[in-house]
Amino acid sequence: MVDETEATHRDIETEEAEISLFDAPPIGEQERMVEAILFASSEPVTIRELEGRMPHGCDPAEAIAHLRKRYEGRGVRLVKVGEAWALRTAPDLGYLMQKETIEVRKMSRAAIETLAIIAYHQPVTRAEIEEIRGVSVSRGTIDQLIEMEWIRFGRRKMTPGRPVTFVVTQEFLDHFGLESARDLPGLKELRSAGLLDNRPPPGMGQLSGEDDEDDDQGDLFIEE
Amino acid sequence: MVDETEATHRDIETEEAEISLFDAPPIGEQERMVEAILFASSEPVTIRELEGRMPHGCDPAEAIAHLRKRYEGRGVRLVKVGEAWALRTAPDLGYLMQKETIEVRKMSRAAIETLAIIAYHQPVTRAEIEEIRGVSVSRGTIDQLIEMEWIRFGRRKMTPGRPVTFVVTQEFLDHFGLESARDLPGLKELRSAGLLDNRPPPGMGQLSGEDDEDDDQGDLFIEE
Amino acid sequence: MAEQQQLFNTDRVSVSERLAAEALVVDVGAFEGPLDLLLTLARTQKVDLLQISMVALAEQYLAFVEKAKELRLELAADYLVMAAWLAFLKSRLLLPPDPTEEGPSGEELAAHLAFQLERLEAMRTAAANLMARDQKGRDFFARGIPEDVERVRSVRYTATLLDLMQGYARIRTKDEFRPFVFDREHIDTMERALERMKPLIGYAKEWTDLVMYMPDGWQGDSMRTRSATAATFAATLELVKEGKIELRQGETFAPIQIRRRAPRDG
Repeated sequence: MVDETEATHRDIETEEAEISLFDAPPIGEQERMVEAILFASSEPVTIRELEGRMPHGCDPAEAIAHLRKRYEGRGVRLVKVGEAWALRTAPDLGYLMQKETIEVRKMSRAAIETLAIIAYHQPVTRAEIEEIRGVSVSRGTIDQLIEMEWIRFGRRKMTPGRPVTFVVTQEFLDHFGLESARDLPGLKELRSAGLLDNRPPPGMGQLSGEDDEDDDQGDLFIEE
Repeated sequence: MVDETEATHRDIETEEAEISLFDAPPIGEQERMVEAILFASSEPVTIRELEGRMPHGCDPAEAIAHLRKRYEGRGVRLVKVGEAWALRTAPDLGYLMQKETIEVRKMSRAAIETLAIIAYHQPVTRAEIEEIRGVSVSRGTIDQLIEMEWIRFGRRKMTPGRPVTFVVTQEFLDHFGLESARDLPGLKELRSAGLLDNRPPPGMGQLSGEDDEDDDQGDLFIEE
Repeated sequence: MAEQQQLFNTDRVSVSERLAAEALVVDVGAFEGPLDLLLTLARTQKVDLLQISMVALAEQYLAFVEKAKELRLELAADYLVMAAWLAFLKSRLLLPPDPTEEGPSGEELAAHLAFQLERLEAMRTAAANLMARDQKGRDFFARGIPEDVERVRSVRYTATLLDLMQGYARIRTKDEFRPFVFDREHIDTMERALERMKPLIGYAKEWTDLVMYMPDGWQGDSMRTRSATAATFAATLELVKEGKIELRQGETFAPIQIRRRAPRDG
């Protein structure tokens, strides 16, 4: 579809200038074009560039004048930046834009793994997290997750020492688009979705437990 | 900060309605605010979020209705995306935007069909997708769609094995310019033709209840 | 059989359609499974999918498979499974129904296949319609310069669901995977079973039921019984491999018995 339009566009270019003058879209249409280009562009656009992008015979300067008027007093305004033009939100509404200013950083691997264990095994104690990860969990990791409001303290465990447990929050479910932690896919599903190596690791999917050296043996008990 | 706004909001609610009426900016001003917020964001913004960012007493839904009218026929349009709103350039002007065009990752036929099946049958399990396509869903297809943020995990199905389901996302709706999944082209016709039914093969029970293990001791020794 | 097929083909399928079907053969890799192939073949019948002749379609498919074999093209197993099923369906449709026979009738099976084909085609069309829609980043565009006014520097850490699941998968598939500490009491291992059995098998001159070698106190709780049974059986196989014992089972589900193997047999 785009190709077709392009073709027509090129045809017009090859014809005489006077013809393309007649072809030039009405100014209202040109205004729409400028509006769309300025909106989608990632930087201010010069009149010259507008001219290059719009059909022949267009008068971007004229269209800009109309558009500028249209946006007067609106939440958005058309401003000149050097030799170029850009749409910007009205300065008096800047206070509404606070939410946009947060710097987003990727979580550390340790934090992701800890979070995953809590999500899959909640309620889970710190000792259990360490048992599963095989390394100790730093204080900062837990703190960070709590501060993000992705985990919170759960019920204490009824075991010696009555350790606290961790569970995930509603905030966590919202962020990851989950209805409940039970909706997290299981290992089998992770594997079939291609998120896991297909090779069943030793000790998985079989009842006889840990580290057997013999692969054939293990296979007997893998239901697939 | 959100807490603060909420607290104030609650205070007002307890007071007389007419006071909060005086507090709220005029609707024209609210329209400017919504315009600025939507304009500044490349992602759709929910009414709830608008409410959180605008002064209390505002009615973003009302402001949106006004704004939508204002942008009718312009180069930029106000569109609904699921539960959120966004400004997007008019599709008929796409040809002006070659410079902004993003190279969409090439999708395989399998990925496209899988996406369509998820969109039209959601929430749908992997087994159901495979039943419809008559082939297994290859490794990476689901992965790719999740990575593109076009699908996500939905609620688990209440059938044996409680398989996870897939549903389409807001990003999917945004990408294809859909207000909601109900607006998928031809959905009604497909439904009334019975083509979205989950019809089990004759002589078979439920389709999705494959892999539940029997509690029978004997099963332990059956290789599959 | 092949002869009969040829006859059917000339009767019902025009030359051009046969050529089309042959063209398909060369391109077998292009099909996404047997259902896709069937749908393509069905289209050559040029009728409404619901009115399609399943017998003719089955023949077309079988002819395709034959041709592929002739050309020595590798066909995946599921294509052959479908061929077998279609041959069965065809016989059901052609033969008068046997009232004593169990299961769905040929017509029911044919109707379901027609439904599957129609549904697949509908989804194909839907997919095409979807992709033909105006798309973001191609036909319409989001704001090019999302604005950050008033840079209040606050760092937020984030992760995607994919990160989370991959993180979890990474942990659970570590080579040194260890099960939960609180699960362990319910798990018997092959090593333990071997330790238990090795000193005992010397006494097994006669055939002895394997159940005798189960650890004490592991019956009753089903989870523990399963684990112990599996471990004991695994240990038994290990001992058989080492040539220390023999193993027998009268029939499926009959008790499994073991006996010490005489040293001279080794």
